Amino acid sequence: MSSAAEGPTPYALETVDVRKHFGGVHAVDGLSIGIPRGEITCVVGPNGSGKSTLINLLSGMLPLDGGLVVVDGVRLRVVKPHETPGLGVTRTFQDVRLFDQITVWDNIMVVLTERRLLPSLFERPRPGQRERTEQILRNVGMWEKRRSLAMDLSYGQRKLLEIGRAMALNVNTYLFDEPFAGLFPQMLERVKEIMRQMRSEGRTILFISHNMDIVRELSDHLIVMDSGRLLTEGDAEEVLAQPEVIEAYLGV
Amino acid sequence: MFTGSRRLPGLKRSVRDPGAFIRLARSNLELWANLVIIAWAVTFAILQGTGFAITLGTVFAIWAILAVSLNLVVGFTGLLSVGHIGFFGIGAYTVAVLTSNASYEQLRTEAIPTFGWPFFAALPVGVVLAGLTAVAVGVVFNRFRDDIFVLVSFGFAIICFNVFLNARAVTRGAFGIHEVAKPQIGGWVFDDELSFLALAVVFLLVVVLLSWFIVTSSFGRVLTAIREDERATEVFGYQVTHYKLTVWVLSAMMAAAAGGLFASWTTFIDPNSFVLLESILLVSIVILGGLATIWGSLLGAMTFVLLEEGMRFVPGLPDQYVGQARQVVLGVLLVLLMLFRPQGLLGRYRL
Amino acid sequence: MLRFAAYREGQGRILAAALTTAAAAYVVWKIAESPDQAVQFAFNGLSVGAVYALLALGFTLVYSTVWFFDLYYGAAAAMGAYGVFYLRTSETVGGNHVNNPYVSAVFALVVAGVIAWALHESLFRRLERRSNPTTLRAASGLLAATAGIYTGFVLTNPDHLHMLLSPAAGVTVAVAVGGVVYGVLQRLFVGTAAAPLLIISAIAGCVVGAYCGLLVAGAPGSRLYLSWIVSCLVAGAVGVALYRGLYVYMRQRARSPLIMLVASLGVLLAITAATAIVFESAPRPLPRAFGSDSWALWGGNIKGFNVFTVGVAIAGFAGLLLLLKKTALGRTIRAIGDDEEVAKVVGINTTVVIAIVFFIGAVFAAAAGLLSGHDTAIQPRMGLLLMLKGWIASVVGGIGNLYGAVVGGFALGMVEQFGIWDLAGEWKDVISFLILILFLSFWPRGLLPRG
Amino acid sequence: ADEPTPTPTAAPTATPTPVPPFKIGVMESLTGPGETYGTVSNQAKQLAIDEINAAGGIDGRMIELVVEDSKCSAQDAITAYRKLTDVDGVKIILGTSCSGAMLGAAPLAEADGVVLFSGLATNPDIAEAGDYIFRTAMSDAQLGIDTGNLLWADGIRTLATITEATDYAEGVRRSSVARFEELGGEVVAEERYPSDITDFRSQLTKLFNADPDALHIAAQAEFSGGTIVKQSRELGFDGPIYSEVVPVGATALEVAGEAATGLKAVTADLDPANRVAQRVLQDFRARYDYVTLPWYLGSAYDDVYITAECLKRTGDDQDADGFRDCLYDITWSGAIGENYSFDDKGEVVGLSNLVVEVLPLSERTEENQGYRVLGGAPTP
Amino acid sequence: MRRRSWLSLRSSKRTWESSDPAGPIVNDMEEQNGPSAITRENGSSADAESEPLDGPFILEMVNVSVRYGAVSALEDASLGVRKGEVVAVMGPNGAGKSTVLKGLMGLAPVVSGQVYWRGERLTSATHEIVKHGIAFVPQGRRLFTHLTIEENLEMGCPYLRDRAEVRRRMDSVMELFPVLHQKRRDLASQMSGGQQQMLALGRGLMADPELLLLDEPTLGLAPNIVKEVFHTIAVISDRLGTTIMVVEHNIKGVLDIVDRAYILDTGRIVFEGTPTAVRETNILAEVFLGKVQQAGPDEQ
Ligand SMILES: Nc1ncnc2c1ncn2[C@@H]1O[C@H](COP(=O)(O)OP(=O)(O)OP(=O)(O)O)[C@@H](O)[C@H]1O
Ligand SMILES: Nc1ncnc2c1ncn2[C@@H]1O[C@H](COP(=O)(O)OP(=O)(O)OP(=O)(O)O)[C@@H](O)[C@H]1O
Ligand SMILES: [Mg+2]
Ligand SMILES: [Mg+2]
Repeated sequence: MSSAAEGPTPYALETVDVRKHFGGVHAVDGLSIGIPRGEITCVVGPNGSGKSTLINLLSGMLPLDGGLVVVDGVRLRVVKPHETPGLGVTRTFQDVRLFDQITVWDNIMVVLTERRLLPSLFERPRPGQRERTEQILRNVGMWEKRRSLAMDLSYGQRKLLEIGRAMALNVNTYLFDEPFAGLFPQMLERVKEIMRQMRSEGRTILFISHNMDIVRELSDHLIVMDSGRLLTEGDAEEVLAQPEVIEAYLGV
Repeated sequence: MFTGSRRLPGLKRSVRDPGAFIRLARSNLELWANLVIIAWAVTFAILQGTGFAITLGTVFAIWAILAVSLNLVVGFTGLLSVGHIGFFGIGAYTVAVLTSNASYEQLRTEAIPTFGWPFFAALPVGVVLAGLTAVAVGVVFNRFRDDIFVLVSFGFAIICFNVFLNARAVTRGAFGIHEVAKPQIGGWVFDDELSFLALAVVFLLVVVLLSWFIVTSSFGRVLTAIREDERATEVFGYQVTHYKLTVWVLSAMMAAAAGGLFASWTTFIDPNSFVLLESILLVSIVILGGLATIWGSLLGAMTFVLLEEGMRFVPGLPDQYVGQARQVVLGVLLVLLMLFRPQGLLGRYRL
Repeated sequence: MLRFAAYREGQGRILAAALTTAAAAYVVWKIAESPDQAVQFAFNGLSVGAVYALLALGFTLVYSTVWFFDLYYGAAAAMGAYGVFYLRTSETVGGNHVNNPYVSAVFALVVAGVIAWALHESLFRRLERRSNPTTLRAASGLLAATAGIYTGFVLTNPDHLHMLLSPAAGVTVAVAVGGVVYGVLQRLFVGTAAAPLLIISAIAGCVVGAYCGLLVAGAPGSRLYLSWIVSCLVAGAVGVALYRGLYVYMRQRARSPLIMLVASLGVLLAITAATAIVFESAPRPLPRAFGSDSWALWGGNIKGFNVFTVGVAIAGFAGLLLLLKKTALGRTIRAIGDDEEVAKVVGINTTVVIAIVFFIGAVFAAAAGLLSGHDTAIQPRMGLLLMLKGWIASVVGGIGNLYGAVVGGFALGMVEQFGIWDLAGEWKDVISFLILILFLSFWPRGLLPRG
Repeated sequence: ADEPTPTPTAAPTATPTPVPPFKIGVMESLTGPGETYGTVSNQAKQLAIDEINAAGGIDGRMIELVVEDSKCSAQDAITAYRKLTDVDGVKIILGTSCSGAMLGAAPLAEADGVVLFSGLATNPDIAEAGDYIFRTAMSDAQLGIDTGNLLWADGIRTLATITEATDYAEGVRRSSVARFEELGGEVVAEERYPSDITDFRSQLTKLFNADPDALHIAAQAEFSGGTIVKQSRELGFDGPIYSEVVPVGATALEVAGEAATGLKAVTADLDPANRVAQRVLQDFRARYDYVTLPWYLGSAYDDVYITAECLKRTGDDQDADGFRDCLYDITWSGAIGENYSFDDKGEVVGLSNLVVEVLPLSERTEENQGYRVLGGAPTP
Repeated sequence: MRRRSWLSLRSSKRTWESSDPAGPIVNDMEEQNGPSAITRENGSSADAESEPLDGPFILEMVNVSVRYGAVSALEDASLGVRKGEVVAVMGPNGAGKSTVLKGLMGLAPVVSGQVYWRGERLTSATHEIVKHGIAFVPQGRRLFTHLTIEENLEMGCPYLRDRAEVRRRMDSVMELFPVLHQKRRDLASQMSGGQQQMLALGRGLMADPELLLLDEPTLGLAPNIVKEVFHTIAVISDRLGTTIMVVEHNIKGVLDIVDRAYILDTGRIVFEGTPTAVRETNILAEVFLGKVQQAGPDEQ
């Protein structure tokens, strides 16, 4: 946590004793972690250890059953999804969720437009927005597909588009749920590049991945979860060398 | 927006692939639909004489306002509402109650207070009232989605009908309200058919322009995003409920304006004009024309009116079956459309 | 046990609990005030609730398999009722026959088509490798044509229903009895060779079947009840035909269930209007069935027929429950409800299974329609109204849950009655929809949500 | 009129005529809530028109009826009206069979100077609808007064009413109850029902819980009238039931069956001694194989003959004013009564209602319509 | 003789519940090698490469084109699998890999071309194809979410009447993925993504297929499970001769276990060869670069 923290805390996001259960399953069970500002944090853990649930809680897609989420020092008991971008947080989904029946282009444009009701009625696409959209689409390699409907894309293309859509939202903290799953190696490179660039712009990234190479390569900070709890955290190489992590997650 | 350029590769490919050629022909269906329906309307008008054509024109304008406004909700926002007729009714009843000057002194019928307002004073009240109702209803309905939304909107239509029928102190229940005033600007009264048609068309134009303004704005794009994935839209900072509520209210207000026109046009209204079936037919029109396209709604309304009135002239069809036969045709049309062209005659967006 | 879907915030749950308590208190107070009326309301609620429950059962079954609201379901209810009317006009009011050769021909064609398809899917598929496809096609065509002509005969000669249907009844009973006997024998004499058991059960089946056939043939009074069966089967066949002829193609391409919803809306509109053309749009009564006299009981009056309806609803529920939970077919149906494509991938002929589901659903709807028709009356628009009720009941109960469907059906029946205790009766629909909307606001997934 | 030629749209009969026929518009509720009335009325008109044409028309000119469906709704009546006037160019319209539809079209007719002449619309408001609006149907006002008197005379002091939510039924209920309360009676419970329901048990349960002396049914559809009677008995109600017109229609009585026995109703009925009436009923039955609503059937039948008479006098089917004046002048004797005429509001005068009581099922025949006539309505 | 089944992998602790003649034979084999003996890391694929399988394709796709509306997802693709082979299908996102598998299973709109199974044309509907002994595990772990895990597994062989056989297969699957045994009465929807993937794989195995089509079997799985899955694939193929066709992005992992690989790009097959060839030619990078060049100008 050596990064130059500008805010009151070195963390862009914090959870304090966050809990979520589904029936009898404690998906997230008293988790307290901090996501350092301006760094890439990776969350790993066995399947079903509550990683996606964590992101769902942080982004307000699921109501908290207990605990607090601290965004930029703001303590929240209830996270409302539509308020998260205002707090500087956005996300992607493990099961990609796009606006299927509108074009790739509009999928990005939606994110760029005015949030207030009345002004949005009077807003038409501005050159700035167009340029930004083009830039993003080129960045994720979807420029040539801009006129297709999002539902006609393949799995990986959808994934890229979703990342692009999140990028379009100019916020400080990005939560990526398995952004690398199902991507072709060279696409992986591109996404990695995107993430590095985001970091260099001082943004905070939290991502989930099961790809250890990427985790080692990319993450400044690694969080390992197991059955909804924090197993361990710290530097990637060190953490991944710990025996309990190997036992719970990596396998021999 | 990009239709032209999308076709080009198809043309190239059609040289070596006959299938592509068929697809190309089929993709011009929109053009054909336009041509056929407009030609049909013109022929009809010529054959039946101007008097009747004017009447039909007015009916069309009213239905078209309804269809365009409903399309905002169904086509653009993805809320399949079957309750639109309720707002139509609210507009109609408000205008009727406020403008009617009929004397109901006789013992046998229910008397309601009369106000005798001019049409243009009553109409805004009806529109606002429908808007307020829409706010109240929308706040509750915002919770519902998809099938459940369809169900509760069914409920709304039925509740509205029952209120019109049973709130006798205001609506005179089944007796209906007579002598609804004709619109009047200064000394100019729109009491002949032609001027009323002109007025209705002006209303229609306003509604179309307004809708067009809405759907081409950023607001409109957010609506389509909501249609696709409400939760994901929220994550991008849109207070989805507000958007849905706004478009719902706007659409309700347009429908109420149509209702006011309707009341004034017929000069008499009773609850039978606001039954659930009409609402279902209205949804059919919107789907028939095409979701998320304004011009499609106009075409859908046109088709509907032509079907309804055209049926009267089908040889060998006994008069008592005209209404039902129209429903049969409409039903079969819907089935065929869903089978071969689920986006409707003109639409892009599929249900 | 009631499991309430977690509602967002605590206040909501408190509010909901308060409302529920208030409603319960109100009802208790009312009951104490006038027990006689309460009993009568309960009886009324029970008899309409049974119809709603039947509707909700079929509705929920179809819905949770194909995930779209098949509005044909409403038309099926009307068809069940009008089928009885069509076949038994000679016993109904007005007396003028509506027997229409076109209508009969349409249904004969539908039945023939469905039979041809069923044969193709079952026999043809299995024998494909062993025999000549042309022969098979000819054979199934012949069989289907025979079935169609038979159906046409039945529909055009309703006065001889008992004669015409006695062979069919006999064969059905024979097969059923034979099957049951065989099953029992197999359990009793484990290890015995199959042949003797088969012969014994075949003989038993034939004897009982023949007796039943004779019984039916000699009892013109059975015509009414035979017409029930015929109209249920025909409504079911139309359901299958619609699925096979329309929905299959739509489902192959469709991205959203709303497409099928709208298409079935078209079907409902067309069938309702066609019904109104053939039978006129005014309401009609159905002929008197048994149990039309009312009994005084605990200060209320109830008809025997209503009790019978309740029985049918419960039997339908039990049957469906057994089917879904205990049989392989049921498991398959549930699997298709989860993911049809994967069901195909694991080797299920989903088209056939879904067709069966549609058949069952339509039969339930038709049964509900004709029972309510006997209880009160029929009219072309009854389909839409009944469907709405079935829909509400299944939503209230929790879509996809059979227990919920029954609970929802009876609950709706009761709410309709008790809801207007202090209000004028014309607000009945308003009350029930308001309660529905209120209920959905707090329990969006119904009383007993699925899974 | 013996040849059974059920032509749906009236075509002039076989003999070719050099002169074009008189064109008369007809608006009937062929579908919708007023279907039974509309259909009967339409059929009676066809019967009459075929008779007239078979007898050589009016001085050799045939009459042609152009029929449109007004669906018992104001809006559809307006479109139908426009179609008749604009496309077919008629100036005289017979119809419509529903008061609501009539009131919808009336202002237009009044403004255009087109005669609207109905045999079935009974709403009192129609009296005020204008100069060109006529009817042979009696206004509900009188019907209600007669019922009120009857109830009181029969010793009924507390009443429960169930009313179909239609203009006709509401109107009848209001006038009956007004008279009944004027005489000192009390309405202890009242319920209404929308036209499309078939299950009245919850409403009836509530009514009977108020323990009234009698039940009063105001129904527009025969079917619902009959069903209410049936369901009342099923729910164990054994007090007297009163009503007007509809629940003693043929269909209603069949629906109700034995339950209807003893039901009393105030209704207009064809006089058994009226030879025209009996002949019309006979011919109607011969042609259509059923009879329902005999009085309304006769009324529609008379309308056509009155129209023919006035056409004879004016000799022009475009002369609506002449036709109107003719109607004000005319005194007619036909199926529904002797020497009746129209007052200055276009209301029929010279007809009156009867009280009837339904017979047990075993005694009902086609001839007695299922009831016996008790005589004119009592006056207190 | 009954062909060898992957089921023989089950440990010998459990007893056979039916008098299946294959039982003892398989059992014997197991005892020879023991479950631990089949644990085989990367090295073993080299064996497969050194002696490439020969002979006719049991499944062959000839000039198949698939089109979704205006989008051409597969153009004139021809490929085949030999008995006992493990074949990978690789390529960038949207190249049409899933489409190949769907085309084989009759789930994609094939506009031209044929599929042959053992030399006969495969024309039947999906559910019939399954009965030929082909099992498909679709991309994105599609499960019967309202069925329990046990029921899900049973659905893998819905038409198998022999209860004992079903039981036995299920035991074997659960042994492979113990978590499934733990949660066997839970609904499938209550499992995490990785657990669901295991279940999907297990369901495919329940069919005891001759040819197993896997669409990204390791998508979203934890590394230990990924290893296990690859291992299982290798074992199933190697020991039991089950033919496998697998779509994978995890190139490193998959190249170690396959005999051959096809590489797709924008709907065309651009390369076919052994893993060594793939590594040597660096074809994957080329494909990707080619795509980048294509993407420069607009596709108008
Ligand atoms: N909607 C839900 N209902 C019930 N249980 C759920 C739900 N969502 C998740 N769970 C349970 O919560 C636990 C954590 O799930 P989660 O999806 O967060 O895991 P994950 O760490 O993202 O796993 P994976 O790496 O496989 O995606 C799992 O045991 C799962 O069964
Ligand atoms: N249902 C569909 N409608 C239209 N186009 C489709 C559809 N499914 C796939 N496509 C298109 O077909 C092409 C191939 O898709 P496919 O799913 O086979 O890709 P893939 O190679 O499996 O990619 P990934 O690795 O991302 O899963 C893509 O360009 C995609 O956009
Ligand atoms: Mg996850
Ligand atoms: Mg794929």
